[in-house]
Amino acid sequence: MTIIFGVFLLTLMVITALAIVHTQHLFVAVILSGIFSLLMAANFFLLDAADVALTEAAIGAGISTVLFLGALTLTGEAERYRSSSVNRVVALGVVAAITLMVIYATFDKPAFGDPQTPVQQHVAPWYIDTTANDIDIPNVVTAVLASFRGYDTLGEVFVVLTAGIGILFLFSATPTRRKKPQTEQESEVESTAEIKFGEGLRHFLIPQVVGRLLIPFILLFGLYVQFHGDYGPGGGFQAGAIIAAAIILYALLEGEARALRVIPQWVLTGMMAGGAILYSAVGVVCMMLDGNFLEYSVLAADPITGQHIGIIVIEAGVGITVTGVLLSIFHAFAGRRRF
Amino acid sequence: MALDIASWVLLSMGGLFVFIGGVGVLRMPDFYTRIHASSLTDTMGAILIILGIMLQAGASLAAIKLAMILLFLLITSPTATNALASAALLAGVRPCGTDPVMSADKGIDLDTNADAGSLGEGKDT
Amino acid sequence: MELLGLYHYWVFAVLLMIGFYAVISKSNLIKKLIGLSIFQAAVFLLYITMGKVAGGTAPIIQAGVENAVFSNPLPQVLILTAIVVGISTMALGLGIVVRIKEEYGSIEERDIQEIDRR
Amino acid sequence: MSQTVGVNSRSIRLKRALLLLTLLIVAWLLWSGIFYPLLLALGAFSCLLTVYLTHRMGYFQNQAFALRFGVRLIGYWVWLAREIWRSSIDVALIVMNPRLPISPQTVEIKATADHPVDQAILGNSITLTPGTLALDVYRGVIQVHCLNKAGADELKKGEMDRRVAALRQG
Repeated sequence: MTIIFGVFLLTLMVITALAIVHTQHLFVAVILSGIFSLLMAANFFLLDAADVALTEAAIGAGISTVLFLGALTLTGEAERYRSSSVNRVVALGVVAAITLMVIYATFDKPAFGDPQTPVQQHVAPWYIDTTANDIDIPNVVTAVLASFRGYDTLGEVFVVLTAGIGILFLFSATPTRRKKPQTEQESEVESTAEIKFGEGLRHFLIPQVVGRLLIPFILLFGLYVQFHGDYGPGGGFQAGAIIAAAIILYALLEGEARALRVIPQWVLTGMMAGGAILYSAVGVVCMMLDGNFLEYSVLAADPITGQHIGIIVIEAGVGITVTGVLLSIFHAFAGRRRF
Repeated sequence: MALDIASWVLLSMGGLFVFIGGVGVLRMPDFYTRIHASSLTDTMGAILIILGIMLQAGASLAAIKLAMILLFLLITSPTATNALASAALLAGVRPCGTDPVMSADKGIDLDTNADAGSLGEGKDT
Repeated sequence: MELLGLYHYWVFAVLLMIGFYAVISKSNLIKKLIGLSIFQAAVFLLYITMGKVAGGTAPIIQAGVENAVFSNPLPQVLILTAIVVGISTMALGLGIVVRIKEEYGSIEERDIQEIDRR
Repeated sequence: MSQTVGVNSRSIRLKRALLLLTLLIVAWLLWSGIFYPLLLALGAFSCLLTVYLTHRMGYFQNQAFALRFGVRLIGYWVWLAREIWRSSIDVALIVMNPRLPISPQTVEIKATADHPVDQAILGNSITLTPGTLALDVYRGVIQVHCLNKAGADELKKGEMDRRVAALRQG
């Protein structure tokens, strides 16, 4: 049964990807990539990666679509040029050659799902065994993410933070208008999304009523995902995306300005930095208690309790940073008027 | 056993409705009629399939979660459909069987803010 | 199972190259970014595929279930963070595209090169 | 005078906030199903944070959020389920009919209920029933796209509108 599902989903993904590349209308391409992400999430779920599926669904289909649409309202929706035929032939040739090479290489790959492959041999069984004894939380993914590989995750959080800072810097500049290009037809395709993006839906009764009903529950669900990362799929990254999505929904319904009044930009900036600082602070506290950096076991008398405390706090840090960064990015795009 | 049979009946009927919805999307002539066909999938298909899974789950927390998912679907899917249809009207896709000016003058006017107050600054008693 | 695994790898290869094709042949910068995100998704798919163990379940330990087979949690962790990092960097890319639009008035590579040449 | 209004509206706001809080707590307990003290505390924190955020979003200031859960709502759902079942069969038969007997048309119906939530319920019920699709709800007038004439006539009889309007009285 799984085989049928898998083949079906994978084939649909290839078709969607082809359609994305083929269409000249960028709006269509963005919506299709939302569908692509959902298919990908379903496929991740089939491959036993529940956490990843949750993340992909929240980020890929939700936030990334909104961000791309936000960018489209600022840049226009149509691709102006088809690639020239020479270009296309060369590109196709390169792509076909590499595809054949990669496919040829796949025959040497270890068998799919074989527990004896090198990937499954080294650290993974150790992680699974040790989680049960030393950390004692059910979700091994969270244990690896937050405890065994806490350094990695700290680095990722800082990458996310850096990207957020980068966006804020990029958009802090006011554009210097250079001479316009010769082909002055940029406003020929007015974007349909543009009408509503900045000021929110003010005339659509049903989405507004239902959105109002749902937003508190989406927020609560985000917090639920945040705090149940130890027990099931979830954690700071997913929760940050879901909470950000709830606020973005509010911004789309009621207008970006009102969303900024609910959580002002200075709070968001504080959250971006504060989450990362909270994470690092846990590491420093561990060092002050004569442990190594991010060695949570020293945080309490009982090492297992210490691990629990450490994981909950750093997951909170991750969630705060991710929420802050995603919302800052959204506001940066939505608040940018067309120059 | 009886539960199992009932569950499978529900599941396969749900699957049938989803299939018919898919056929309908292919057969219908224009955008709005296609939405009608796909709403078969949205409502009957989803309801029957989730009820079927709920019977499989038995009386547990999972069944309650499924019921909540069903409730969520029944609230959001018509909303999404409505938003889709409104967006199509806005973009100027005309439903067949109507006069061309309808969507322009009676439908959605973007400029008046008059009715915005009906939700936002509503009278509080 | 064998064939499904190979199919996964082939789809990985094809998706990777579809994304790559968009990056090298399209002139529109946003289209390039969309292509890049397909490329990225293909890599995610490869990692998760390699972590799958036949007959395994999601790596969440359930009380009372002994000797359960779990899929590999490590690729999942890497990809989980990579998705979030991916969207952040993608947003940074989009920000740069928006700034390019503001400065050059176009997001087509061809126009931009022409303006720069002048 | 204005002070009494202020006091009054504050108590109403508090009541709404408490109602939302109760709903959120129930939702949390159903989702979670884990009753460790730590998670219960985190749950309480989450519910309060959500209520605070929704307060900042202005949920309790206006009446748009004033949901009422009457017994009539259940009766309405039962009736709606029957309607959905009937029209699903109709639409399925139309789709599978080789001649595809459709006559798409747009009709306008007037919603008797004037509360936005009720109008939204009506609009969504119309959309939820296969064969009819609410295109736009505007000042109490709902534009409905119908798949065939029978559906349009059924709608014009106003059975659904009456039932939705009756919800508020319960």
